[in-house]
Amino acid sequence: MALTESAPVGVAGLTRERLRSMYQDMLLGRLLDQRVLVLNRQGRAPFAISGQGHEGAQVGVGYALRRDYDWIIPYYRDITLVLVMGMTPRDQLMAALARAGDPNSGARQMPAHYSSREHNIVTGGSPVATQILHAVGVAQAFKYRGEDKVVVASVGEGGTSEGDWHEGLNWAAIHQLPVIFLVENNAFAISVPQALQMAVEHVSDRAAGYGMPGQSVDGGDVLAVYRAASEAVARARGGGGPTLLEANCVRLQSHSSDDDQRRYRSAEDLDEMLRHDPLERFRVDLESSSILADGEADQMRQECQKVIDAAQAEADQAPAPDPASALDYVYGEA
Amino acid sequence: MALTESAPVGVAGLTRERLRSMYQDMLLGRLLDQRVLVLNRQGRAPFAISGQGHEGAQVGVGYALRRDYDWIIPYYRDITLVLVMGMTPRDQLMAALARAGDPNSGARQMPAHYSSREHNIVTGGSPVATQILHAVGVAQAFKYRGEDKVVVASVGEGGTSEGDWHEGLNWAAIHQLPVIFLVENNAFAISVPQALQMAVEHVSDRAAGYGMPGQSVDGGDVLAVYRAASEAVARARGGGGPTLLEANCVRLQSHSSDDDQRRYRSAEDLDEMLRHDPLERFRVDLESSSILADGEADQMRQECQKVIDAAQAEADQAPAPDPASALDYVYGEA
Amino acid sequence: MPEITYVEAVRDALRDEMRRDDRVIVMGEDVGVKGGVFGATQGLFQEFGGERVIDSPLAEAAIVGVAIGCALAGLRPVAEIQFLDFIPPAMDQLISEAAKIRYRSNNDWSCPMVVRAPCGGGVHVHGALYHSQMLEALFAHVPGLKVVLPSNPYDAKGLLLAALRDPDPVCFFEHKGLYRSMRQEVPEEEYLVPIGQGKIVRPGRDITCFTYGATVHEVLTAAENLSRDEIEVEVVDLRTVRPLDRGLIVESATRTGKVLVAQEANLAVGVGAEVAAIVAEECFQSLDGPVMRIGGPEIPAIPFAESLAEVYCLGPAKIETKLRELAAY
Amino acid sequence: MPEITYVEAVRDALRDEMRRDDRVIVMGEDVGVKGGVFGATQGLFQEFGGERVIDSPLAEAAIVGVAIGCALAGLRPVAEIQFLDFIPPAMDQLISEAAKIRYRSNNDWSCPMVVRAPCGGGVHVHGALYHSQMLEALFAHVPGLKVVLPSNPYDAKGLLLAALRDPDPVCFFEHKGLYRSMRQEVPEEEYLVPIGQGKIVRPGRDITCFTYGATVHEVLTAAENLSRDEIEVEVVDLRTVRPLDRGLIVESATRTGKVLVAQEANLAVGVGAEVAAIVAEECFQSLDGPVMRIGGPEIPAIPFAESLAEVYCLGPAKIETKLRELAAY
Ligand SMILES: Cc1ncc(C[n+]2csc(CCOP(=O)(O)OP(=O)(O)O)c2C)c(N)n1
Ligand SMILES: Cc1ncc(C[n+]2csc(CCOP(=O)(O)OP(=O)(O)O)c2C)c(N)n1
Ligand SMILES: [Mg+2]
Ligand SMILES: [Mg+2]
Repeated sequence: MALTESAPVGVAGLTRERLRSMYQDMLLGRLLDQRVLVLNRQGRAPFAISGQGHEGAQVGVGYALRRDYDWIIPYYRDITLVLVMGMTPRDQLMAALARAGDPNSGARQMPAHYSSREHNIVTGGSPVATQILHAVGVAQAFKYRGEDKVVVASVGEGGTSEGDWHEGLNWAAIHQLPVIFLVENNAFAISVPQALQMAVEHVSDRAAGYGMPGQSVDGGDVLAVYRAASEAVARARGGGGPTLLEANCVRLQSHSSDDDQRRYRSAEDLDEMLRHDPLERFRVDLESSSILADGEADQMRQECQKVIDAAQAEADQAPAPDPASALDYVYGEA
Repeated sequence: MALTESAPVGVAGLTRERLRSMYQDMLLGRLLDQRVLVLNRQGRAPFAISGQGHEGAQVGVGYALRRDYDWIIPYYRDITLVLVMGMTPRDQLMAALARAGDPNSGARQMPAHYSSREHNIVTGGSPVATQILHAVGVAQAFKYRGEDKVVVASVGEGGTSEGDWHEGLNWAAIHQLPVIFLVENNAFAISVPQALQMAVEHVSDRAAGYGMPGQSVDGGDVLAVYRAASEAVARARGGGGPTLLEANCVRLQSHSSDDDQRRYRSAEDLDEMLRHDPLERFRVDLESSSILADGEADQMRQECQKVIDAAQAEADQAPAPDPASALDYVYGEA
Repeated sequence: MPEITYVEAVRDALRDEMRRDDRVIVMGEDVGVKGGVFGATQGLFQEFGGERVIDSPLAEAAIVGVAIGCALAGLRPVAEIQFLDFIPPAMDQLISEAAKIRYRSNNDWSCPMVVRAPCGGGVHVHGALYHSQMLEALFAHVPGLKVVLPSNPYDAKGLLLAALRDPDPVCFFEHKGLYRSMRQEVPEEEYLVPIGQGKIVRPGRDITCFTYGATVHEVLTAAENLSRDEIEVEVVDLRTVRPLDRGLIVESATRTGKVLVAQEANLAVGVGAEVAAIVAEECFQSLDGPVMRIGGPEIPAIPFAESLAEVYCLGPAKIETKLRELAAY
Repeated sequence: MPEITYVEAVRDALRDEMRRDDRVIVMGEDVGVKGGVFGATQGLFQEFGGERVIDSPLAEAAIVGVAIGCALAGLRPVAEIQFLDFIPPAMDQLISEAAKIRYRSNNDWSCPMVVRAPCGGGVHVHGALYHSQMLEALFAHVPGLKVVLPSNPYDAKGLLLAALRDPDPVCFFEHKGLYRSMRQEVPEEEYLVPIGQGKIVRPGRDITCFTYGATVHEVLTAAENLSRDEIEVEVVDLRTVRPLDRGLIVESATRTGKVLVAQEANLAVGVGAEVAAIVAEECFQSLDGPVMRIGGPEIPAIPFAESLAEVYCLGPAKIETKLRELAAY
């Protein structure tokens, strides 16, 4: 277990406090995600898409970044990553319930289309992989202005089949731009398994073909992700160019609230996944190295639920968008 | 010199006759190419794009294929490849002079947009790299029907930056399709040098990332290309899937009749290229191994010129397309 | 005759034609084991196998581009784009390649293929900006393509069979709001609905409303309401928007003298503009009022929140108001 | 005032704005050392260096997508597409992304950028099917974009400067037939031509001809010919096709009562259809004849052979015939 190596003073250069905070963020992401699914099943949130199983990858990467300094261009599974970067459960529940106060889009987009200029979270649409090119452009701007900021763009392994992904990695490598291409590989693109998506074992096998470093990490191991991401961030910040970082995750839930993965995945496969739950693994590690005391995880869970309950209460009361506003902001003022 | 190894009985499994025929095709392609440029300078052919310097790659690949059985989807520099596959100088001069008898398109497209259903040369448009996906589809059809045909799609190294290229290689590798991706790398995409096109040294470095074999060969060495292509063809025909084959060529002329490469390439660079002229190299090799006798190359040249002269005479006399026909063939008959 | 839904009609047409013609193959995201995100290819993988029902990589240009290659090599491919909103990456393959292959090769090559995609949205459908668009105008502008938008199960089956036998590329856009909401008696046996023919789905003498897709049903509701006041609206379901049924358009407009064109898509430079322009040019002397249009407002697409979505969507009430305005003219 | 060509006007606008505003950067194929295949970026690489004038890989989606990223991060990128015919691979980035960024983020983000591309063809230009297209309709349909097509050097400079300062994505399509064929006095100092305003380039009382791009000049020639017979055609250069200058369209059409719309692009579902539809709806009572259109026929684009190209292209004679037909109505 990586974790126990240097505990109790902390691991991977992380203090005990920071490790606990990482766990708490993973937990908050998980519980918030569960809440959104409940709201969906209750018929109150019309659509939900889950990040459960990706929390290790997301917190590992998020903690390697400087919040409100570095940029991210997330994708729809990044519920926990955007929490790390500064979004709140309130923000997200406003989106889930399509409230005017949804800071992502004012309830113009489906939930999980994250955006916050305040927190350097770039707006995304639904077309898969377009954001890869935006990240390259953001990095090009950083380089042009001589800033040492870094941008992370995330996507699923299915998204790497799109032309935009190729064009983006190629451009970033040519110009040695400070961008990290995070692939959260959960082995499925809706129902399509990885073997029908690519003929290589690891997405990171593609990095060499672009002339950039590539690495595959166990996305179930938040600290392994943190280490790999920190390396990539340091390289990018120091002018060393882009990195392709693949985090192997599990998709614990179906693709979205419109999908039922039992229709195309075997029961064994679904069972096996549970063994790779990043949240459970991290809890066990933290407890076995006494960074979390017995019962503390439960206490954290209750605190998180309180935050979420309060957020939901606020979102419940919040107004829907004013119809008149639907016509606003197609164009800016010249 | 690869050639002299097994001469005079022939090399690379090729008889003396076949070697001479290869030289003759390279020569014919070169001389036809020169004629089109002359017609352009005379103001008679509105547009010309040259394949000079690519003849080794094209003949090497063409001879590895079964004519009127295998398929090609060429690009605009493949003047010599299409000759090998069955087009004639007459066909090409009809296109250069925009005659109704142009079999490629009836003078609807610019010259060098090769097409011939009769010879399994698939129609192409101008957008770079779209043909890669068509080749994959053709190969998918071969596989579906259980045919042992092979399709070659060619493109320049610049074209590999397009999303379509990525999507095509990926698909072909997943389904192990009988397609050869030929990249004629002449180090420039119009004025853009390879280093601004990709951060790797060889296009073939990308093959591994798709899970397919990749090879770089000296496109100035027609027999080296022939060997590599034959291997790829055998693999594809035998169900072994796609290959990425890069042939390093020189672009002896400017990008097209609208370009002047002296404006962006150094005199030394332009001079140095001449040393890699595939036609000259092959002639020297064939002569030094007595496959071509002294003076025979000149004689062949004269014969080729005669063929071209006759073709031009025919094209000169041929009528322009009938204006009324401009509206035909937007749709077929249901 | 059995009653089936719209999406079942699509699936039946695919299945029947695959049984009849082994050149027909299907490719797209999740079309295999899962049977498509809306079930339009349900059962096909099980019946015809992975060689004919191909779960593609997540790459729309490839789905269309590979289908083009299959067509060039003699197959009859069906390319499914999961949502019409995700067709733009394939636009180059569609408008630069598929549409121009016959013309550019002077009839030497051709590209018979069908590109299917669910389109459209509406209040109570949670599609939002990128799972609701009507983009048919982008393809209706392009010579070499045909563009079909059936409004009911009967037409869906008959038009899809016609598309599958068409010698050229056909864009077949299915309104997902109708997929399960609409049942209809549909013959089990084969029949073709010809591409390029509109249909008078409600005859009337006072106004013609040209429309297509899901909007047909909204217009019909509005027309019924007007009928109570003895204003009789003729409703023409265009069914194909390229080529348009010019003859029917001119005939009906000339007869009624008043025209409203209703479309779900954004109004500007849309199919409705073409219909209006045809009427304005060819029926000038018969017109008793301005040629009117109603359609999507000047915002990108249908927003997520219902309160906002209502602003985008037409619905019978808005159409009725417009029809009354025209009737009163 | 110096006389300069259209392409020099484009280059001057780029250069002047790059000197004034270091957020402006240029990217595209061959825009660097070579200065663009038509010379529109000549000298910029030498003056501003490779960090601001970027020779991109051969990848149009990337050119537009990376430019979007630059805009999101506060730059003012100019993306050059080498020929408008090669913009379809970038369509997704333009219509799904650039056009929707402000709206989808509820005004939190914006995307100020200019996408430049040479467009159009004509007899004696050897562009053929893929180096001649007018594809503005595909973008004019899309809320969130602005689409500009200047017809002369003065407008090219003034509109490009306006585009470079616009808060939103602007498609700037330059007619390559005009690049060197047209010289005009153009102020050296800065001036803006506002986006969204058409211009009466020839006043007339009998007919209004709405047009844009290179066709403006063909219409003007035709109008002069009609003037000899005392038929006075008002020629309106729309200049911007999204948003259209609705006020001017309605005003002029109402005044003359007869309207021809002339465009180089394929006619069906084009910009001309929108103009005709606006006129048919808003000027009904003033019309003295059918709203007519003239434009590209139902073939994919301009063929290579001159004998075929003539069938596609308008030219003053065909326009004159149509105007006379309308005048005689
Ligand atoms: C361009 C485009 N095509 C299709 C879709 C529909 N779609 C949404 S997510 C998805 C699968 C994505 O799989 P992957 O990239 O592996 O990410 P994951 O959902 O597994 O995290 C698909 C096909 C889309 N949103 N955009
Ligand atoms: C999609 C597209 N973009 C741009 C062009 C313009 N163009 C034609 S050839 C070319 C350069 C191609 O370079 P490369 O692929 O290396 O082939 P080469 O000409 O060197 O053989 C460019 C940019 C095009 N035809 N299609
Ligand atoms: Mg996945
Ligand atoms: Mg090259």
